[in-house]
Amino acid sequence: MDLTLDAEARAFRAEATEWLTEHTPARLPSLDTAEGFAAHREWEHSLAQARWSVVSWPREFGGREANLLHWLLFEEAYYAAGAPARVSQNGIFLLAPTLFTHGTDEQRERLLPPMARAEQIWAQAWSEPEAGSDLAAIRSRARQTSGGWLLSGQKTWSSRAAFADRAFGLFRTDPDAQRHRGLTYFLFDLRAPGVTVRPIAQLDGEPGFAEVFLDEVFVPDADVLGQPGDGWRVAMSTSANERGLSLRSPGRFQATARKLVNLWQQNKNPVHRDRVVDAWIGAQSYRLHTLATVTRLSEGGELGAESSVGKLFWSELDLSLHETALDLLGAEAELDSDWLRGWLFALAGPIYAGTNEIQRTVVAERLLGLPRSPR
Amino acid sequence: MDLTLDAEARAFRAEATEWLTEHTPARLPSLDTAEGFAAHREWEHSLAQARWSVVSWPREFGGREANLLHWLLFEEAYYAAGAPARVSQNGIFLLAPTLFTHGTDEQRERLLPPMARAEQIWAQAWSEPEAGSDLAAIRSRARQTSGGWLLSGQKTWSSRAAFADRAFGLFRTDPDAQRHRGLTYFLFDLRAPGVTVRPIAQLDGEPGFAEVFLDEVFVPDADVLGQPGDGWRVAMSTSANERGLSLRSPGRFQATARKLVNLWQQNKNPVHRDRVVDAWIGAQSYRLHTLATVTRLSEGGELGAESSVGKLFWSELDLSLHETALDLLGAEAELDSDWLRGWLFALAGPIYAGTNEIQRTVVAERLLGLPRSPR
Amino acid sequence: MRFALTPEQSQFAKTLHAALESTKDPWPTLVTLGVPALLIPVEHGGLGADPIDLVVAMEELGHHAVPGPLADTLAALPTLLTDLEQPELLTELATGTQASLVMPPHTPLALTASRYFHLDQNTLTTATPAPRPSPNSVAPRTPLSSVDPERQLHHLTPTTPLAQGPVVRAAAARAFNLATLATAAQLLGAARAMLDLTVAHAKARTQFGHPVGAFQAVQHRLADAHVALELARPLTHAAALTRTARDVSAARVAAADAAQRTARTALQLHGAIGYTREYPLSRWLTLVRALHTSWGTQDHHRGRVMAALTEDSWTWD
Amino acid sequence: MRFALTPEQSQFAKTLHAALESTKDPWPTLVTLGVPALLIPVEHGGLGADPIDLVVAMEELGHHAVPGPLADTLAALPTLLTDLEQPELLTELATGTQASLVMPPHTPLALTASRYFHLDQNTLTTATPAPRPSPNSVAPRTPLSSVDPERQLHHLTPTTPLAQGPVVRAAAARAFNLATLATAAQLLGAARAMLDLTVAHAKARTQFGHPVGAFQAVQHRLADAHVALELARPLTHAAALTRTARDVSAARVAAADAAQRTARTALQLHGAIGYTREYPLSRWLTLVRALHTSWGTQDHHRGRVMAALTEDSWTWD
Repeated sequence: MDLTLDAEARAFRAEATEWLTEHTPARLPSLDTAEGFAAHREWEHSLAQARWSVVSWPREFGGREANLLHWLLFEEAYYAAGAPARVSQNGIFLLAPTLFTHGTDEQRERLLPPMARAEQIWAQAWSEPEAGSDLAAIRSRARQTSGGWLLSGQKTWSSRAAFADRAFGLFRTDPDAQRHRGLTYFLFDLRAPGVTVRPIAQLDGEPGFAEVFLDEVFVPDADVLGQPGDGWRVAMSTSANERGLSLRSPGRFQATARKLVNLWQQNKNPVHRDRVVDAWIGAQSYRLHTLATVTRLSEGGELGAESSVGKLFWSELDLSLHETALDLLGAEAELDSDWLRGWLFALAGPIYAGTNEIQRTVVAERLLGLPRSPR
Repeated sequence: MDLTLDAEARAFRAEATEWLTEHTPARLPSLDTAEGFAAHREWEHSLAQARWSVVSWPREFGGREANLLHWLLFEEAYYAAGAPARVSQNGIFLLAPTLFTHGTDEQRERLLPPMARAEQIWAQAWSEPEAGSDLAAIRSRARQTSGGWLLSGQKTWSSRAAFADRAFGLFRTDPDAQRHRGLTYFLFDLRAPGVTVRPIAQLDGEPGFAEVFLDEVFVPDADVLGQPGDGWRVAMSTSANERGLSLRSPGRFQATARKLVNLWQQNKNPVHRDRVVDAWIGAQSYRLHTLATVTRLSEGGELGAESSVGKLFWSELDLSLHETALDLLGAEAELDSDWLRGWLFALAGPIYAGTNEIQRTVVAERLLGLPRSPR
Repeated sequence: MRFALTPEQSQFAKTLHAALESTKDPWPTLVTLGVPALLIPVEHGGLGADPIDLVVAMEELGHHAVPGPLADTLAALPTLLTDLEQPELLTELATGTQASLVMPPHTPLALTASRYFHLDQNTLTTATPAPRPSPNSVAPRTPLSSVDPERQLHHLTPTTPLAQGPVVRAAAARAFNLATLATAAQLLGAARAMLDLTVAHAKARTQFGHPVGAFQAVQHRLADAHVALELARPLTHAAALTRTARDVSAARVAAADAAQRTARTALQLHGAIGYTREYPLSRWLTLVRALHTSWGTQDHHRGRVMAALTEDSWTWD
Repeated sequence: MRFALTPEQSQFAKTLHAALESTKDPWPTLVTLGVPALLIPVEHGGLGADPIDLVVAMEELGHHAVPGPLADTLAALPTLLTDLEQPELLTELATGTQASLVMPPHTPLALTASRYFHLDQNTLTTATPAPRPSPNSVAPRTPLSSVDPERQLHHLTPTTPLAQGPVVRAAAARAFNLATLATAAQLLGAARAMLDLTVAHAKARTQFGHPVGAFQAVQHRLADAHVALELARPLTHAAALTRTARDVSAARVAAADAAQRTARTALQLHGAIGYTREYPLSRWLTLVRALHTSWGTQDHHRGRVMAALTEDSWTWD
């Protein structure tokens, strides 16, 4: 049991903090607007030029080969500095881990550097109208053609797709196979012929996600990730990443909790004290739980179904942090503010990346060993 | 919309309050001890002599023919006076309504007056080791014999059975019939040959319930309630009573909420203010909800599945009233007190009379019309 | 004691419901049905109805997410202007003029309306929209944007005084109380609409081969929301009868909590589609969030309940 | 940074677990295993172990619902008597004497023990059980009965002074902190035991033709309890390292809430059998309720966390 940081870790964090303090921009417009998307892309480009955009990646692709602990420290510094949300998140945190595990050398060399520099921004294309939490019900299809595949069908709730460059998702390549079988993982261009993107306005009015219609969209063989027909297995490794360590690092909740304490201090209404304290404790325990996970992984452990524990916790924590803040704001709570935006964003947390209902079932069946529920 | 009480109702309440103020005893020992059971029996005997034990019953059986509103007012007065828990509760609130609906004149004349006078105290015998919430899984049997029936089997969680005189429950009279069919509603003597009562200590250490073993226990035909084989239907009318209006009248929660406010006033810790307020609001809303139900019933409406709404609400309310009080008590909370006893009692609320899980399913399927869940 | 709506009141609710179902421009319909005239005295062209009729109407308005300064126009101002003897303004309200009232500190901003009023301590004035007064806060913008896209908010500048003195203070307390009651009913109506929509969704949508509504986790959350709403509603009706600070605030606290809980359940059980502007759930989700801090926070109203229960004046704010 | 138990600590937990599983008289076993000596300095016959070892031990003691003045004997008194240089008493504790410490106002009562101590403001004394001092409260009884039948509580009368002055006050703060930490770990162990028992019950018990544990409502409640416990545990480990008031109180708040939540889930999912003394769940249900207000209430500890976060001294009590 040791929570002290060695000199190298402290130096790494100090370097990150120094750079971020100097370069973090004032509040950018929402990344779900055209203007905000461009501004966020520009910010991440400068982040990449200083080699801070993908600290955990190998140096050859733009990273610093930071270990998990250093990555966590970077994230803490990032959110403590008030730096913007990551517009490249889908690519960096969902697609890249899959590329590292299942991609070819050619794919990594071609795709990772522009991702790190925010020159290519990726959208995810998991869900379909009849396949939300039940991904195995996917109907979109791909059929083989000369040198590649022709993709057709409809994806929805594709986050960032309104303004992103490319997308990744599963398509059925064996029409006779049931459910998980016969799916293939494809990468495709959102501006390719045959692709129609219909932005969908979120609760805040901005097109944070979109429907993507595909009509015989050509994708070369080089943009199949993993083996054809093996898409489910390939995607599941991404899915663990989405829920787990990398999607929501503790840093953002620590920063929010600290802001909440500051907000409470403005009038110290004792009626709200306990909720503020509990939110801060929640952020702290998520941080420590993550450090325990990092220790376990660094000693050869696996993440697995444990990632559902983290996802359940941070999604509820994020909501309670913001709901408490809105209660502290009183009559002004309904007005546009960082807290209100954060609350709207937090509302989606228990839904995306596998609903919390699904996560609870995973915890019950895979971690507690309860019998499979009828479904 | 009118919440005012007419002169008759006010006079009735005043009379009850006056009598109760004068006669309510100081705190009695727990009714789950032999000593306390006897003391409670004596109290209810004096209650009956003043015709306050069963105010809603016809006069011929010891009542005052009070309507539902008057009954509620009596209950409010009863708990406001700090009068003891009702040791006759199982008989008066669970069995008697069934006797009124399904009993014969002979049964009513023979059974109701001693019940009203607490000379015969009844225990319920619903559950079996393999049939808790799933009553239709009952295995105890009765077979016909000359002039009556022979009952065999095992009942459990039989509340009051350790010290009560008689019990009521369902037994399977057609061994070939499945589930709800072929059950018969029997009344039997807990001291009859062949009956063995094994008291079970509750969390507080007192034998609040018992296992009842029956080995060829003779019950005359006169103690079959309703028709043989019709027990499920007969029992279900009792079950609605158990959950619904009569089991937990608002008066007890109003009295508890008032005590909680008084407790808070001792040091007015603002950190606890909201929970105290919310508990008081809960008691008030349960009272008003009940008045709306009384209005509906008095105009010919039926209770039905609505009773599940009330049961879910009061059982959670009772817990939050007592948990809040224990938090207010601080370091002394673990010591024996009315609050601690009340908390222990409240803990059982979400379990008995149909678990809250079952009640939620009833609300979802019967009131909201959701499709039947797989079970 | 008869604690139920009269047949006339139930019929009024049904009439409103049917009318609002079939229009996209609700206000003229409401004017035709006499809703703005409900609390205006008969001698000023109103209907002289009871607060319980207001509660019935506000539930339906919440159910259909009707926008506008409803608590102001239908509840606070009719009682305020009656108490302060402003017959011409009452007549104007009765004929359907929308008006908004600012009452600092609990109601610091006005909603877009045809007429504005400002009430501070013991002075009632007419008023006009103004840029944000405090220069060191967020950049002044008029209208200010709310979480609810239908709500455009304004700071007001007082203009002509209408009434002054202690009588204003007493009238203000009654007006605030009635606006609070109206908001409670509006919240309940909005919450019931969300629950109904979610139940319908859960019956229609299938997942893993079953209707979503057959899953126990879904059933139980919907049941809890139903219980919360069923138990909050009688508080609102009782408060319409007594109009005490205790009862009105209790109704508002329970209604706002039940509505917030229902909103979370509704969004969660809808999943992503519930998070979009184009699906109707969003109308109520954002409305309920805005109403949660309108006409006093939960903290303020819980403080009022406790003050009444302990008969002393301890409140935080 | 290596935030995990060492192999030795994990082994120590396993050894304790195995030993406690196979005995009905745990204290002699614990003495044999050196548990009372953990925090006693080596020079006084102790093991000079870390607070993290104490946390490991207390989790196991909670897991087996071991009764007795554990936080006093294993945590508060070893550090207090070390700070106040009481070598003979330390040696006595190291060899297995059970002792109980009263520290008003947060710990006003002692548990049955062989030795009693009383610490008020800046005086530490030996003490002896006494009837309840205040005549206008509940009738004096010794021992007082607790919700937990294994806990017999006593008021103490101070007897011989052992130490006095500001040094006592500082040592008292450290002792209270360590007792709080020990209680947090004990609560987590008890909660984990309840969860394990309930999971086993849900696998074995059938209802309506399915194992209870296949019902979604059951699965999701157990999952929530698991998450709460998994997230509370690292707080306890971190607090053992830093021993700051902030971290110790945060750990204790999270542990007590998670334990209370788990207790309700466990009881509810067991149904009636969980409500009996003869079924083992009751040992933890009553223990957790008693510990919930031992060594400071949740209110007190939340106040300490907030005071640390805002670096001023605002607390209610």
